Formats: sequence, structure tokens, C-alpha cells
Amino acid sequence: MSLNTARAAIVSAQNLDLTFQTGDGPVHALKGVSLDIEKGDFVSFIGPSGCGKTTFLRCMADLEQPTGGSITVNGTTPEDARKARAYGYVFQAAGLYPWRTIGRNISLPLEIMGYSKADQAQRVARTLELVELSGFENKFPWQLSGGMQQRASIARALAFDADILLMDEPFGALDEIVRDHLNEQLLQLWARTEKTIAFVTHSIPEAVYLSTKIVVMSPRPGRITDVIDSPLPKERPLDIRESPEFLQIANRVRDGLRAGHAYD
Amino acid sequence: MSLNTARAAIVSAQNLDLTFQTGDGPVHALKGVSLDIEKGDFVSFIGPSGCGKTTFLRCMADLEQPTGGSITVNGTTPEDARKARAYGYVFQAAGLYPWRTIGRNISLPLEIMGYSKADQAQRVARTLELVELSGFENKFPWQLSGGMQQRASIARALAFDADILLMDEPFGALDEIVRDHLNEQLLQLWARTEKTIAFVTHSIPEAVYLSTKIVVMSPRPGRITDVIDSPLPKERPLDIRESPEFLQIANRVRDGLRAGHAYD
Amino acid sequence: MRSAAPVLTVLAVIVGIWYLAVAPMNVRVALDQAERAGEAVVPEGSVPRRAVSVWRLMRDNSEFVHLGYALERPRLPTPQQVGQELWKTTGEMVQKGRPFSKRGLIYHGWITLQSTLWGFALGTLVGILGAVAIVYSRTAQLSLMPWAIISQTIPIVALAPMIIVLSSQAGIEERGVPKAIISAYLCFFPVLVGMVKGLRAPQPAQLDLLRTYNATGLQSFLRLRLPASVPYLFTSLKVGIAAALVGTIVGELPTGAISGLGARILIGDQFGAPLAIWSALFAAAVLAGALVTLLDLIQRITLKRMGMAT
Amino acid sequence: ADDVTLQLKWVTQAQFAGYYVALEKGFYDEEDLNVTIKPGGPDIAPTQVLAGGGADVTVEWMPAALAAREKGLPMVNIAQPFKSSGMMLTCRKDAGVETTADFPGKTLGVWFFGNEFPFLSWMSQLEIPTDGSEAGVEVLKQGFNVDPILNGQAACVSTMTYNEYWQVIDAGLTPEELTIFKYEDNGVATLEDGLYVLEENLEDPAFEDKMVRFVRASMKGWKYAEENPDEAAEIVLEYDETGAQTETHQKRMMGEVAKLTAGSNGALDPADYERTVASLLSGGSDPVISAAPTGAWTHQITDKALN
Amino acid sequence: MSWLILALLVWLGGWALNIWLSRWDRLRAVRIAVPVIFGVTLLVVWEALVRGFGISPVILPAPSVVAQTFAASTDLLWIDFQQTVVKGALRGFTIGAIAAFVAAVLIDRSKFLTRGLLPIGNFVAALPIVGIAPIMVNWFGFDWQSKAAVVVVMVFFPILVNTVQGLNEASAMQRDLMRTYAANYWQTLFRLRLPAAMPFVFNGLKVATTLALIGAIVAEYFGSPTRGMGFRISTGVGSLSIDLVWAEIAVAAIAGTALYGIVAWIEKRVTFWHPSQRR
Ligand SMILES: Nc1ncnc2c1ncn2[C@@H]1O[C@H](COP(=O)(O)OP(=O)(O)OP(=O)(O)O)[C@@H](O)[C@H]1O
Ligand SMILES: Nc1ncnc2c1ncn2[C@@H]1O[C@H](COP(=O)(O)OP(=O)(O)OP(=O)(O)O)[C@@H](O)[C@H]1O
Ligand SMILES: Cc1ncc(C[n+]2csc(CCO)c2C)c(N)n1
Ligand SMILES: [Mg+2]
Ligand SMILES: [Mg+2]
Repeated sequence: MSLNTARAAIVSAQNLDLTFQTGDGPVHALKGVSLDIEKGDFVSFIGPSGCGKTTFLRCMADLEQPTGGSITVNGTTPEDARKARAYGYVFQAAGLYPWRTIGRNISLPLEIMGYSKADQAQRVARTLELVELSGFENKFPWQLSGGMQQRASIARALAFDADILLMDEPFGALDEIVRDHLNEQLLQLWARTEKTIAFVTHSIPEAVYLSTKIVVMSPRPGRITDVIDSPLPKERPLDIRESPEFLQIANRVRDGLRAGHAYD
Repeated sequence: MSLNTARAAIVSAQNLDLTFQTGDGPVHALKGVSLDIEKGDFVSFIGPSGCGKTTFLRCMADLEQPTGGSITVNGTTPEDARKARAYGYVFQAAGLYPWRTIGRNISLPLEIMGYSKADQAQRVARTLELVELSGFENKFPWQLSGGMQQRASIARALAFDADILLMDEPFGALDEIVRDHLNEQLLQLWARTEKTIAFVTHSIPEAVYLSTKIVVMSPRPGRITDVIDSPLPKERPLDIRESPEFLQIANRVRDGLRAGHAYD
Repeated sequence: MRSAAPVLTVLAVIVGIWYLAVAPMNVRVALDQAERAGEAVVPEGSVPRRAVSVWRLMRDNSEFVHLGYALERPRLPTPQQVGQELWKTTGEMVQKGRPFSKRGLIYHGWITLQSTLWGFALGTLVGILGAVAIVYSRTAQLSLMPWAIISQTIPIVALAPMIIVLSSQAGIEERGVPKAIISAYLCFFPVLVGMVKGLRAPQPAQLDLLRTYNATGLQSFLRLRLPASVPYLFTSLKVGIAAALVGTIVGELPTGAISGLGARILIGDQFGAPLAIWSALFAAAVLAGALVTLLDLIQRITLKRMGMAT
Repeated sequence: ADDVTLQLKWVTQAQFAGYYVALEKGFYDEEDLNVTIKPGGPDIAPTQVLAGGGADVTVEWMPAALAAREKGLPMVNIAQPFKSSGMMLTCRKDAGVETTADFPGKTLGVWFFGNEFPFLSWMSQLEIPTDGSEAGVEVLKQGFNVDPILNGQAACVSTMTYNEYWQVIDAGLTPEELTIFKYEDNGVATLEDGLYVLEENLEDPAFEDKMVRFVRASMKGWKYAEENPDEAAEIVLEYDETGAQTETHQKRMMGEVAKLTAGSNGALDPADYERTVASLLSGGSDPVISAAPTGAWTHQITDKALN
Repeated sequence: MSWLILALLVWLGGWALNIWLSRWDRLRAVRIAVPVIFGVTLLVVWEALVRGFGISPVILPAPSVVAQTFAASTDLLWIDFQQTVVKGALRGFTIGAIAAFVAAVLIDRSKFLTRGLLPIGNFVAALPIVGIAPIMVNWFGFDWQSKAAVVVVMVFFPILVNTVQGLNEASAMQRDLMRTYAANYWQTLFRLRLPAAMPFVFNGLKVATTLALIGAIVAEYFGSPTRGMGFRISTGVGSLSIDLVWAEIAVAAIAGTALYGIVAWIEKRVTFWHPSQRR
């Protein structure tokens, strides 16, 4: 377990615990999770189903209250950070509102945060361009393919100036080719905007390809079993995935995963 | 395009065409598709969403009527083959009937085909063993994990003596680790039963790992762009996936895919 | 069970409001009565009083307000009066050893229940058969569906006398039959709609699976469509039985006024006995609650047996 | 025994005591009849039941029967146990109604469902419009109770001497507080509660014979009821399926009904008939019937039954 | 006899025509024509049966007679329509729907109230509320107010229950999204929960439309001015004007269908995005 306690930490979790009280008794979703995320990091979380990846992201975003340990975001509590609108959250399913056009879906957070009409229009246009969806502004979500919907939901999270992008399996429902393409775009976007990104995935190549730091988790109770700092350069063409370093990291991740996996 | 016209062909499609008439005008789902599948083949179909993989499988199974060209199965029409119960079809979602136990799900085709009670019981027991689910006979589907459900649905297709197993993205909904495990099991099963298998997938490693023949397709209109006969041995440990031959085939598949892909 | 406390609280509040409302609702009648008994009421005379608001009447004649809580013919009875009347027509009848007396609500509830059950059975049958026709025949779907909706916009009350006459012309003398027909008329619709949904619930892949087995139409109906529709069936049966009860009561209101809870409401109205109306209404509520709860129970058990409990 | 079905005009009550007495006392049995009595109700039109073959004979008011006859349903009066009319308009003095001259501008509750005809011809005789115009009366379709007069929604309501009037009294209004207009006293009495059958049936001798016996037994019932009102009321209570009728009310009703049946031996008095027809024909712009009917009554049955 | 054969032939012919037509069930014209043909067939069969069996017009009039009466009494029908549908049913429906909607939004603010009221609302929605008609007539008088009151109570609960349920329809994920924006209650209500609730609200409204007419008409049985559909129907039965009764029934069916159609039309516009409305 690697514990970076650098001062530039944007998220800092110390010994975080979270137990859900359910009908069948308590579920220990997170146990003693400590992790620092630094400004500009691209952190991937990988681990078998139920290991607490989502729960950890939700703790960061103040959508879940830890039952033990401490977590700070931007030096304050997650709640204050949320109220300061520090988060852009991208969920597994695109989760666009079907009654709003793509444009108005993207302006949703802007309306809520009270941006001016002119500012809204300009930001919508800019983020649509960023995710290559210009021209689809007036379409409804269900008129777009899955990949396009997912890009729109990323645009929605980028439209306002959140410091931290939290992405919970955003590409889980897409096919490999579209996924490759969105991965490339996401990397470019990250490079351009210098956001801090926390990213949940089930795919080993995706995790290795995208991240500066890979967090491997295991379930029952949810713990961090490995934190891998990626030696890969910031500039990553798709075929870096056939390089030996890549495969080596991938193998380390796979071993970590297999250790904590119950198969079914 | 490679056209094997060997005599042992179990499925033989010649210049197959299929156009759907939809509200927005015709959709050319298959165009000039020619392909031979030989007895004992494991053929994977890979291609971007909407390229006609499912449609082709459905044509084979007489679930869709081609609008041009010809297709024979076991030397007869797909309809006759269907009536002769030549197919075991496995769909993407396990599609087990929630109101039947695992055992009764597997005996469903047997009931319909009029097998005797004793025969049914014996076949259910045998196939359950084959997919390593003995002991779960009286559980309901929701009491099983996703991977186990998918194995049960494969068992259902194996319970009667279908010559051809058609599998449409059977592991699409599962996580990578479970998927690896099922891939291994499927290969063993195939080796043991010597069925002919047509398998649709979105995953390049999966296609390469499993198949004796990989069919790459591209959309609008749905065509076959490449047919790759795999040089890999029949015996395939999981780590064959890091071998150079494997990566080479994977790259050829990826290139074929990228060429025909529109990204969204 | 989590909601027991809130439900009870809300019920308590409702009963409280009810009690409070009795005073203004009944004050005029109470004052008329007091005046007739020789008391001094301001203003004098029921006609002049009509121009005065109830609040003023209550303020100016506060000593008579309590009379409103014990009227024989209240505009709004107190919950206690309704309870007493209910007890008098049910529990007390049982105690007296005449549970099925025509003067008790058990007898009339039983009459209503019978019609409701017949109507429910008939309506369910028609609904299910209609749904099967609609699911299996495009023509039936196109022809029947709009008319099923239109049929519900026809005021069945208007049909009631004709149903009586026509059924008696058809040689049916049984009084319950017209009621059951009306009840079935209201009941079949929710069942039809629910079952169409239910029979169409199987995904195309599940139907295709059976096609690959070369299953016959009957096999796929019995093994797939029917079981898949069971949750929908129960949901619509619950709506259907409530509708059947409404149908029976609507049918009893004008078609005979002989027996049944609807007839009790009517007779109560005819004799200016509001308590009879209120107690019949509450008896109908109890009946509705019991029927729906019973179906809910059967649903739970069935779905559990089928492994479809959620 | 021969089957006879009798359709009543209203629910089981002492208004129909004669028939229940005849049934209970075995008068029908004596005539070798097997009689079924069907109670009526607010939505049951005896005329329609008769037309539909749901009954052989029905209790109906003559205006409704004559109106049905004009509609093409040939109903014939075969007996008239009620000599006089029990219908009246009961008004509140404190609402300002003392004479018929006070009607204009007032709200009056009226029974419809075929029972409105006597009221309409009365108003047209008084030349009071009923269409809601200024100089006229406001007509309400009265429900089944007398609430409108109790809570001031109407100045007058329709009542029967034997039924609703007593409900007004029971509710606390005193006779002194009320003005009463009997239709009898205002010259607009119409015949109530006669026995009617379909004309074509009368041609069948077997049916005729059945009716002769039925009327004979029924009149025996009526006379017994007149003489033993309390017992008759109790018999009625026995047959009441609603369980809502009370003994006091039925006994009182029987007493009042006896006053109306007194003076009839069952045979229709042609003079009463003519008076009814005249009253109905005088309906001004919108008479209940447009021409004096022919063959709307017969003594064919009563002649045989009563001699 | 020949009438009966005609009835049979028309029935078979109409059905055959529909079977043939429904092959083009994607066409709008066919989707309209088929039910119309079915309805016309029913009418013709009805006509033929009435004539064939010589059924008395005081029991069941032929549709042609009803049509004549309809045409001859449009004034009367119009007066009744205004009294019962416009004043009684529509006003009651509007008041009840608005009240239920507002109540649902208010209840929704409190978890406690929601949990307490929802089961009760569900229960009351299943009750035969028409039974309160005599009470309402006693309370609110003979004119349309008492009819509207019955309708208000009848439509209130289905709409309330559906709306409350609809307000809880937004998925946890969609709500979490709003939370990450630190959106306040009203923002979440107007931008997320109300739109998401609309399909449910309209379900309630559609159920309520059919209830509204029944309620208004039944209430007229317990007292009314001398106009209104319920009044005319009961008076018509009493005076054997059964053709007029059927004309009123036709008006009720047309009005009810129109009301339902309008609600369904608005639903289509408001919930265009819902999967059930696409395709
Ligand atoms: N609201 C909740 N109530 C009770 N248990 C919960 C809740 N949310 C999550 N859990 C449980 O906590 C554990 C961790 O869940 P979590 O969703 O964080 O896993 P995950 O790693 O995101 O899994 P997946 O890959 O399937 O999304 C699981 O066992 C889950 O069942
Ligand atoms: N029943 C249908 N009616 C109309 N169009 C259809 C129908 N089925 C498929 N299509 C269209 O035909 C094309 C091929 O579809 P198909 O399902 O075969 O693709 P696929 O390769 O299986 O895609 P996926 O990977 O998304 O499953 C698509 O454009 C699809 O929209
Ligand atoms: C709807 C309706 N209202 C009044 C009557 C009138 N009616 C006929 S006989 C009778 C006796 C007294 O109870 C009464 C009141 C009716 N038949 N139907
Ligand atoms: Mg998760
Ligand atoms: Mg597919």
C-alpha cells in the first residue's frame, strides 16, 4: 500500500470506513481506506464488483457519509466542496434527462448555478465542441447513440468549472472501438483542461491506458490492495497498449485483481 | 475476403442480403455476405454496433428472412433446420425465465421437444455438470450471480442435441475476470462436445482467444471485411493472450475494425 | 410496517378534523332543533339564520353547538355515531344471534360481495380473453382497443335499467345478474389493459428462444406469455376488484334498491337516515379493503412460489 | 298453479300491502296462483318491465301508463284498487307559501321518472310556467327524500299522504308550519296505483282467467289489509328485503293507504278515468298526452272477478 | 330472418375487411379506419338484430332511431351537456386535479406525510366513492356544485397517488446528480422531479377522466335541476323515451372519449420523451 502524503493533495482520505446497515445485517463497503489524490492526477479505481469503488467516489462527492476515518477535499469537508460546486460527476449510464435536448442537458448545471443566459449559451457551445458534438445541440438524448450520449454527459460535467471530475464507469456500456476512441479523447481533454480525474472502470487496459495512478481494490470488506503509479508518459498513442511497460502494469493489476476475486 | 467452399460446410451463405423496412426508410443490415462454416468450427463475429452480426446469426436460425442471396444449414433451408431443432441459441442477457428454477429452465427445450421425464432429468443433470452448476438445480435465477446465470443459459442450449450453437454476445454483461473464466470453460466445453459454434462479441481479445475463425464486419451496409483463420493451437491457456501471434491477430482484427468504424 | 406510525398519525389527524368539522356542519340543524324546543336562538327563525355565516351562529349560540354532536339526522355525523351505527348493524346483530338479519350490514355486504365476485369473475374472464385476442391478432388489437376505452366513457348507470329489462327478457330473473354485468363492465377494462401489457412483457429474445425450439403457439403461450404476465395480472386484478365493487354499488343504487350496500345507501337517502348512508359507505370501504388485501396476499404467495417475489 | 309476476312501482312498503297480504294469507293459493312480487326502485320503470316481458301485470300510475300508451306500448288498466290520489305538495309557511298564488318565484321539488305528469298539468292549469322563467317556478328533480324542504333548498316538496309527509313531520317540522296542497283538492287528481297489463295478452282467455283470479285475490288482500292495518304492516315488514323499513312508519302508512283504497272495490270508475284524462290533456303547450286514448281501460277482468 | 342473415354477413364482412386492412397497421389511416369499421359493423348488426327480432323500441331502439332523435333534440342535448359535462364533470375534474396535484407536491415535502398518506390515498382510491353522491347533494344543493363535489372527491385520490408516486420516480442517480450541483429543493422539483413525474400524473388524469363523467351522472340521480344528462336519462327511462336515453348515452360516450383524447393528446406533447410515447 502506497501512501503519498504530499501537500498538494486535493483529496485526502485517512483510514476511511463505511458500513451500510442493511436488512441482512451490516455491509462493510469500505475499510481503512487511505488515499491521496494530487492536483492534476488521473486516478483509476479497479476491482471486482462490490469492492466499494462507487462508494468511495460517492464519499468524495458527499453523496455518502463515511462511518469512520476522515476525508478532506480541497482542504475542506466534502460537503463544503460540494456546495462550492467542486465536482463534475459522470455516472455509468449517461443519465441525461430525456425531456431536455442535449444543449439544455448541458446547460442544466449552469441554470442551477445561476450563470447568465449568454454565459450559458457560450459554455454549452464550447463544451459541445470539446466533446465533438457541435450540431447535436437540439437533438434529444434518445436520438443519439450510446457513445454520443456518454460524451454529452461528460460535456455536462465539464460545462461549469469543477476542479474534480468523478467518473463512475462512464464507458461501461459501450463497445470496445467506441471506448478506445473516447479514451483517447478523454486523455486529450484531461491534458488540455488539467482537471483532476477519479475514474472507475472494470477494464484493465482502460485503467492502465488512462491513469497516472491505478488503485486496485478488493471486496468484503472493501479495501485498497495496491496503488500503482504509472511510469507511462503523458503522451499516449493507442498502440502504447502493446508496449512491454504497459503489459507489465496490466499484469500487475490483473494479479492484484485475481487475488481478491471470487469468480462468480 | 476468403471464401471457403469446402464440402463439409455446415452453414453456407451465398451473397446474402437483408434490408429492413423501417419508418425512416430501408436499413441495409446485410449486403452480399458470403461465408462458409465448417463442422466443428468456432467462428467469432466482431464488428461495431449495428454492423449486422446479430442479423446474420438470426438469418442462420431462421429468425429473420434474407431479402436476397441464399443460405443453407446442414444442406437444407434454415427453416427446416430449425424444425429439425438444429440450433442452440444463447442470447446476450441470460434470458432465463425467472419463474422457473435453473433445472426447469434447462428442461424447457426438452419439455417442448417432447423428451420423456426420465430423459429430461438425466440430461439436465448432465448439462448442469458440464457447466459446473450441479447443486444449483433448484435455485431460481436471481439467486445466482450473473456468470452462473450465463452458464445456465449455455446449459439450456446444450441440453438437447443441437448441432450448432449460436451465441450472441453471451458474456457482454459480465466483468472481465468472470469473463476470462467463462471463456476458458467455453473452450473446454467446445473441445469436449465438438459442436459448431458461431459467437458474436465486441471484445477483440475474446474473439481471438476463442476462435478458429474470426469474421470482421463493418456497417452501413453490413458487410464482411475480413475473415481470419486463427493459427493458434486448439489448446489455449489464458496467457496465450500475451503471445506475439495472439497480439498480431488482435492487431489485424483491430485494424479491420477501425477501418469500418464510424465511432458512434 | 415502517409506515404504521405515520399512517396512524394521519388517521388520527383526519378523525380530529372530522370531529371539528361536525360543529359548523350541523350548527344550523342544531339551532333549529333548539328553537323548536323553545330555546332562545339568535337570530330567530331558520330563514333569517340562512343569511348568517355558520361561524357567527356558533359564536352567538355557543351553548347549543354541542347539540350538533348528537343529532338524529346530522348533515355530518360524528365518527363515533358512525361507529355506533356500524356496530349496531353488524356486531350487535351477531351478538343477538341474527348475523344475517336483513336489518344488518352483514347480509347486505354479503349480497354486494356476491355480485362483486361474479362480476369480477366475469370481468376478469372477458378481460383476459380480450387481452389474448389483442395480443395474438393485429385486427383484434386495432378494432378492440379504442372501443375498450370508449366503453369506459359510457355511463353504465344509464344502461342499468335496460340491462335489467334485457336480462329479464333473456329469461334471467336473478336480481344479482344485472349488477354482476355492470360490475363486470367496469372490471374488465383494467384487467384487459394489464393483461395486454403482461402478455407482451416477454422480450423478443425470449420469444425467439422458443422459436429456435420450434415451439407451438400454445406451448409459447403456456410456458412464456402466461407466466410472464402473472405480476401484471395481479396488479390489474387489484384494480379490477375495486372497479367491480364500484360497479356493483353503482348497479345497486338505481337497479332495484332491494338489498346490498348500494341499496342501503339509497334507502338511507330515501328515509333521510344519514347514519345508514355513512355506515353503508364504511362497510363498503371495509369490503374493498378486505378484497384488495386478500388479492395482495395471494399475489405475494403466488409470486413467491414462482420465484418472482421482488 | 299458474304463475303470475307482479311488478311494483316502488320498494316494498305498505303502499302495496294488499298484494303482500294476499300472498301471505294464501289468497293467491286459493285461486291456484303462484304469484311473484317484484319490488320496484328508483330506476325501474314498471312500463318497461311490462314491455320486456319481465312481468305479467304491474302497479302503475295512470299518467305514466297513458303516456306509455302514446309511446306505442298498449297498456290497459284492468283494476283500480286506489280510489283517490295520495299525492300532495308540502310547503313551508316560513318560506312564504300559503296559497297557489305564492308559487311563482319559489323552488319546488318534484318527482320525475314518469311521476311528474300530474304536477305539470296542475301548473299549466294554474298557468305557471315551469321552464325556469321569471314568472314561473323553479323545478327541482327531487331525489328520494324530503331533505330539500328541511334544509331550505326548496319551498315545497312532493309528498305522498302516506309516506314522505310523515318524514317531514318526523324530521321536526310541525303541521302548523306547513301548507299542504292535495292534488285531490285542487282538481288535478290522477289515478294512482292501478293494475296494468299488455292489451294483446288480454285476448288470450287463459291469461284473462289468470288475471280474473289475480284481481279477485288481490282485492281480497286489500280489503283484509284495510280491516287489519297493523297485521298488514307487519306482513309488509316481513317481505322487506332492505331491512330499512320501520314498524311505526309502516303502520302509519298502512293507515293512510287504507284511506285511499277505501271506496274502491277494484273496478275502475270511468268518471275518475275521464277526470284523469282531462287533467292530462289540459297540459297547455306541452300536454302529457295529445289525444284522448281509447281502450286504455277495461272492466273485462273486474266484471268477472267481482261478480 | 333476412335481417339476422344480414347481421351475420355484415359482421363477417366487416371483420374480413379489417383483417385485410390491418396488414398495413403502420398506416395512420388504417389505424383509424379499422376501429371505425368495427364500430359501424356493431351498429349495423345492432340495427339488424333489433329489426330481425322485432325488439320493442321502448326496450332497445335501433341506432337509426337514436340517430334521428339525436338530430331532433340537439338543443336539449346541448343544455344537458353543458349542465353535466361542462359544469359538473369538467369543473369538478379541474378542481380535483389541481387540488390533488398541489396536495401531492405539499405532501411530498414531508417523508412522514408521504408515508402516512400514500397508503391511505391508495386505499381510498380503491373505494366506491360514488356512494357519497347523496351526501354531496345534501351538502351542496341540487345544482352542478354537488355534482362537481362528487367528481372532485372521485378524481382527487387517483391523481394524488399517481403524482406522489411519480415525484419519487426520478432515479437515485438523477437525484445524486442534482446534489452534486448543490441544487436546492425547488430547482430539483422543477427541473427533475416534476418532469419525471409527468407520465404518472397523466396516468392518474386518464383514469380520472372516465370517473368524472360517471360521478357527475350518478349524482344527478339523487336530485338535480330539470336539466342534465343524468336527469334526462332517468326521466327518459320513466317516460319510455329510450331513444332519447340512448342519445344521451351517445353524448356521454362522445364527451368522455373527447375528454380522454384531449388528456392523451396533451400527454403526448408533455411526455414526448417517454419510451411509451416514442415509436
Ligand atoms: N445504499 C446501499 N445500501 C446497502 N449496501 C450498499 C449500498 N450501496 C452499496 N452497497 C454495498 O456496498 C458494497 C460496495 O458497493 P459499491 O457499489 O461501492 O461497489 P462497486 O465497487 O462500485 O461495484 P460495481 O463494480 O458492481 O459497481 C457492495 O457490497 C454493495 O452491495
Ligand atoms: N427488426 C429490425 N427492424 C429494423 N431495423 C433493424 C432490425 N433489426 C436490426 N435492425 C438494424 O439493422 C442493423 C444491423 O443490426 P444488428 O442488430 O444485426 O447489428 P449488430 O451487429 O448485432 O449490432 P450490436 O453490436 O449493437 O448488437 C442495425 O442498423 C439495426 O438498427
Ligand atoms: C325516482 C322516483 N321518484 C319518485 C317516485 C315516486 N313514487 C312512486 S310511488 C311512491 C310512493 C311513495 O313512496 C313514490 C314516491 C318514483 N317512483 N321514482
Ligand atoms: Mg459501482
Ligand atoms: Mg447484436
